[in-house]
Amino acid sequence: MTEWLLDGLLVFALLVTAVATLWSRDLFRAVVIFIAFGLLMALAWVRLRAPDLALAEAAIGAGLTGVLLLDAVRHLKSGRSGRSGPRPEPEAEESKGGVSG
Amino acid sequence: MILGLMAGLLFTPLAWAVLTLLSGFERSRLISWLGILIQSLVSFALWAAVASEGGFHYQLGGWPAPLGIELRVDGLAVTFVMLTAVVGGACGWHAGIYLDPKKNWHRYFWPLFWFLWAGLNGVWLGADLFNLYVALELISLSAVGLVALGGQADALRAAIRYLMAALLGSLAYLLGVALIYGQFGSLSMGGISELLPAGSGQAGLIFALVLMIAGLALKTALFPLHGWLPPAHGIAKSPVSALLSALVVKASFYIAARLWLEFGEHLGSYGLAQLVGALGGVGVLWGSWLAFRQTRLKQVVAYSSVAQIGYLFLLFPLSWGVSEAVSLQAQQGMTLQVISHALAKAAMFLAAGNLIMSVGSNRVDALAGVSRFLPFSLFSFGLAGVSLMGLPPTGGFAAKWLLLQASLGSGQWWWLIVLLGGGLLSAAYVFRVYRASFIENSDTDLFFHPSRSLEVIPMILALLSLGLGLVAEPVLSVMALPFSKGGGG
Amino acid sequence: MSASLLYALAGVALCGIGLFGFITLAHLLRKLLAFNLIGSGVFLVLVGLAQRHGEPDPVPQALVLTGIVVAIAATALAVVLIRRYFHLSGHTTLRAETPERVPGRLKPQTRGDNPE
Amino acid sequence: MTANTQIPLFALLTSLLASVIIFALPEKGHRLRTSVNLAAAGLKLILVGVMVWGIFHGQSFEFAFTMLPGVQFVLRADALSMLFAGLSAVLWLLTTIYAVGYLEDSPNRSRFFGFFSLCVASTMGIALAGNLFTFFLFYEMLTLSTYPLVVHRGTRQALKAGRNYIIYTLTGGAVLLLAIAWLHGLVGDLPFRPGGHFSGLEPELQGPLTLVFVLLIAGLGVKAALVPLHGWLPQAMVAPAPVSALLHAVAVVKAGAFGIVRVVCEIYGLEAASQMGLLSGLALVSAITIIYGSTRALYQLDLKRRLAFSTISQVSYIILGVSLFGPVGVAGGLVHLVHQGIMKITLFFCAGNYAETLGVHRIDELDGAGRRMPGTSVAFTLGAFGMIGAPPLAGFVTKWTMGTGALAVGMDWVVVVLVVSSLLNAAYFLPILHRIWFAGQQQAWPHERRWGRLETSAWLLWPPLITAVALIVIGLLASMPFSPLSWVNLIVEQEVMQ
Amino acid sequence: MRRSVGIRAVAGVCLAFVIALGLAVLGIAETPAHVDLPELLLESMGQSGVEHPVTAVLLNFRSYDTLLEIGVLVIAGIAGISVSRTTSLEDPELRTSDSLLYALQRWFVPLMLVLAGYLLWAGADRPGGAFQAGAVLAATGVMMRLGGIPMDFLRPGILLRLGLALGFAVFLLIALASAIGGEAFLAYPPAVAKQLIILIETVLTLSIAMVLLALFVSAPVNRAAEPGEGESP
Repeated sequence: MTEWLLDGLLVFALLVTAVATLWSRDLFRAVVIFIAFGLLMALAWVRLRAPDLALAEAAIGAGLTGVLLLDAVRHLKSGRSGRSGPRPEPEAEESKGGVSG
Repeated sequence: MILGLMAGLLFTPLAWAVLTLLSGFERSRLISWLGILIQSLVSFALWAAVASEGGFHYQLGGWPAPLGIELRVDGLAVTFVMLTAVVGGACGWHAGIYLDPKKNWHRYFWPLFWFLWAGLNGVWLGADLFNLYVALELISLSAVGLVALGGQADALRAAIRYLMAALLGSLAYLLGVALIYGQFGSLSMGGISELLPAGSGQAGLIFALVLMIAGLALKTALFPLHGWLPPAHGIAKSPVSALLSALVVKASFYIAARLWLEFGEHLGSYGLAQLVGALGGVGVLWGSWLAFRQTRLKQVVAYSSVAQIGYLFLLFPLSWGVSEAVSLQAQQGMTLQVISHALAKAAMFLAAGNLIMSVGSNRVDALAGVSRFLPFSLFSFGLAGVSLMGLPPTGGFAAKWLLLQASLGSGQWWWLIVLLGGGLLSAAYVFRVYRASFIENSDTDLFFHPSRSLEVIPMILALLSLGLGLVAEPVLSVMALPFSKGGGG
Repeated sequence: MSASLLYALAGVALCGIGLFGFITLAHLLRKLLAFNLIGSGVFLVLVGLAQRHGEPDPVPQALVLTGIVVAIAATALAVVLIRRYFHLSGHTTLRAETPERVPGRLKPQTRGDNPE
Repeated sequence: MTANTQIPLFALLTSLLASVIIFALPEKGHRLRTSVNLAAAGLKLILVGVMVWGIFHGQSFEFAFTMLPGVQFVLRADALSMLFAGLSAVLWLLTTIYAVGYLEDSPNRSRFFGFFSLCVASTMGIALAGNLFTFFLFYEMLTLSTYPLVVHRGTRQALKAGRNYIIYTLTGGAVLLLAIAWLHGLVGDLPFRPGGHFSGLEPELQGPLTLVFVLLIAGLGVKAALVPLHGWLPQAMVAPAPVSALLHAVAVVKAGAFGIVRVVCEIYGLEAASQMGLLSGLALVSAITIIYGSTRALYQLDLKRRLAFSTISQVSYIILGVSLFGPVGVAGGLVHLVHQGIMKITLFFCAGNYAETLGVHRIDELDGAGRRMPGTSVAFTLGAFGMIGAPPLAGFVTKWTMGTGALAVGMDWVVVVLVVSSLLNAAYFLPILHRIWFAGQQQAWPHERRWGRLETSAWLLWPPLITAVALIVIGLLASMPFSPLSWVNLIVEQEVMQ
Repeated sequence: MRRSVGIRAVAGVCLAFVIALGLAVLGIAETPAHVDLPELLLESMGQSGVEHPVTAVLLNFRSYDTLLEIGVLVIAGIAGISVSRTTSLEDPELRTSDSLLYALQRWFVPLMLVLAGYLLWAGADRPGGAFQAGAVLAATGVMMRLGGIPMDFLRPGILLRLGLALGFAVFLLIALASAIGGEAFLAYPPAVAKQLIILIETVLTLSIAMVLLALFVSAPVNRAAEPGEGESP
């Protein structure tokens, strides 16, 4: 019975975090929640008696993907796009290349 | 000896991917040309071997299916391996001259190119559902990488869009695989299709098939899921565009076709078949019309891909619930259409690249008066166009003829409208280009002739697609009974 | 109804949520998150359905392991592309995409890529 | 015997290779290009002569291989195909000579002559095609290879004409393809065979076959310019004169007519077709076309346009003749295939000469052209009288044979049609002749060019003279062996007496 | 307004999709699987060379999948560095000035390295293996990177590309050797199967970490920009 309870809770948490990830207002928070989702997935794999997947999910799914996305979010937020940024347009000197090839 | 060939076939592209990754553009080019030579020879040898001795199954790692992964080496598969060698080789050769070696990120073209080739071979030969998934991803990611190669905002936007579509498609396919594995506990196509009668009538399995076909249709850009294709194919470098439209979209279609012909008998239904066919038909007309409206040369060619892909999906209605003979006609027609479109479209994109390079603009009306310079590439473009229009004696015509016969034979006369109307519409956009090139009142006197070899390659491809119609009989006889489970023999 | 099946159904729900998000959300990173959710859902279905009778089945687990690696590869590639796209165009969505040429309204396409 | 299998192929390849070589040659190499052209034309003439001789002595020439499952690619030389092949071979030589003179120092010549030879190659293929499938192959190839010739000038008008031409012909091609595919699905791959295939056919095939017949005629009628499918022809006039000559006398229009002959005589067979009641409808359409074309021709002020409408009417003689049930009528129709070709090409050569030498395009500018250009004008006059059907010229032979054929099968109304159209011909040709010979020159020629002593360049002068003489000869010697008429009788024997 | 309608439509579609999928899952769940693959697996575990079934499947029974999968990873790496300029390693603002992290680092990094080693070693007979180890290794790298350690070998130079290719190349060579040895492609001789698998796993760990790290540090900024074809710049 407790097992069922545990599974039910886990599934419920999975779905909630999933929804929260997609529709949380702040992108940064979204990614953080996504990392939490990854950890929950790892738990789910444990429950499914798939320890390899649990490890992989924790390391890759949650860990790396999370860091990757966090970095990306920070970069996108910093709003340093090549168009608005202070740095010189890279295209400026490139575009003299003429027709490629 | 055949085993050695198989090993070579699987090993060469991957190995060359590593080699070219480790060296710069110039050296990679030489290495790659060598590799193209080797790979073509191996492919041809394998093709000849299967043509003479018939097909077989190749157990990777020595483990039989369902435990291990088996490759199915039958007439059709080797025909497509051969096609890949021809078209891929031509594109690689062209790219080596076309791409600017001074742009140092062009070096990464080669490894991606080789991985793409490996993935394609994996798909043609694959008989294991999950292995096909991995091969598909191999193709998609390398294709996306090629589109994005050193591109600008538009190229990147197209690449991202392409990536998103491809990923969604593969996931849909994988979900179908999951369901099928749940049902049968096996992943090998052959094994499953033998088990099918037991599991047939299963709503779940039907849904699985629908999922897989839908996902693959998204990757094949079947109307209305074609939105991602024109930007990607239109903006990429010409050799890349040629690879993409000639081979990459065919890979996902090929899997869908094999699934349909293996499982459709039990899981398919008249409605599903007709629906897919109808989408294909609409795609033909709509794509041709849009191609006719484009102002940029490569966009015209890209949209024409959407149209030409539509023909392929007529296979679904024409092979379901019809007599063996009609189904065979439909399969042969589809195969010829794949081959001839691959050749013609590759020729068209490469020629378009040369023309753009010559007149220095991507716009159709910039071609005014070009035919005065008798540009070789314009001829190639024209010949390829003849094949797209489905006029004799091209391969496109042979395919259209077989499909006509099939639809007449099965009494599904409504496909005639698509086949004939589509031909006329494609004539409309092809002749728009010819017409532009004949205009005299222009004074385009700056015309830069690209190097001969650049011009020869598309011409060869165009001539092949032209001649395919004349030798269709032998070609079809090699892939005798396409999709027969035992393979070509 | 075994626990595995429960997870399989959870995977089904994840697929639905992810699909909805994938279609409706504009921001590319959110699309990417949605993609990862769908992926996890598919993996859950694959393993959960295969193990519905309780005992673990290593084959789907291996498949999922492969799938996870493919997914991270795709995600990482997407992130790189998105960041560069943002750097060049300042967009974080595909909305700037010129819509398909509708017959009748025939204009030269917007040339964001033409540095002139 | 291998030689016999190869000859038809070679006859095809001569012009095909010629076009490839010409494309490869540099734009500047005029002399070389001309010699290649003439050499190829001469060679083809010889090959055709060999085949004619062989067929006359009962040999057979066939080249075939399987192209698609159940579909053969067949090149066969029989009496009927020789009729057409001979015509195109002869006229190709003359037209090439003429074109060399006509296009002197004008741009894009290598493009022009390349497609020109390609066009002739497809005509050859149409003549030699051994079954409907092969026929369709070259029929479409003809469409493609003539487009560049029509739009050669690259002017807005030319491009417009080209667009309409392509729309008409490709649509016709699609209809034809549908018909052929359907026929193939019904009864399989049918070779052309004297007497046709459907003499004794099952009644349940009646309906589909009738429908297929209509589709076939519709598809072929576009090129044959049957009313109401003739719209493209008058516009195609913007093309250079040699092209128009080729289009009207040999290539496009004739391809359609020839196809109809093949379908009626050698696929359906005369009896079968008439039993199914298909011929009377065809006869009616062609009769209407004859009258319509002649009437429209009356009102054209542009010389070439008038000739164009006259073509529309004249070509339908062929179809009318075929759709007369009797052998004599068929003979009349077939012989007109040759006669109309020679007459019409003469007229177009002359019209081209007037345009090139004097810059004259409109009929009312022709006043007094006879004195300035006697040779051309004589040729033109002969051609015109031939069209009208004055004895002893070729046109007379045609109309006489057809008339007798019609009376033989009791279709008297056809005679009426013939008489009326002859009157109309007279009505639109005689005024031209009057202006040429009897009216005095009003104003200076629009822009005149001089070529030493001759009235115009020798390249331009000789072809019309030759064809004009030919008109008289084949009219007078109609009963000699190897004359078109006797050759046609040979064919008709096979068609009816098999 | 119209947008909301569209969203409702999409929601409806997704709901239908979920229901259909759920029904399919349940429907399939009722029937037994036709093939008992785990059974087959257990029978052939003996010749696989390793005790841990998942590892056996990954690196022996279905090793071709794994080979291609590493290919996918390498592709991602290539595509990543092809649009990136790694000199942005020196971009100061990419360095977190977080002293806590900096402090944690000297404890964490060695710990994680040990963990990675353990995972790799465990792979043969217990849960764990190349992927997990590689991931942990990569994570370590990421931490060092965030800590501002330049890690020059991540510049797009021969070193980086060598690192990307190494594992894949070794795997491939072993596959080829087995093919030349008379067996099929990727068929290890049972005698040395275990050693081969361990070797593969080790190199895979390294290059997986390498790829993931490279992708992570692939900064967006580069000059790899050029006008498209036929666009007069």
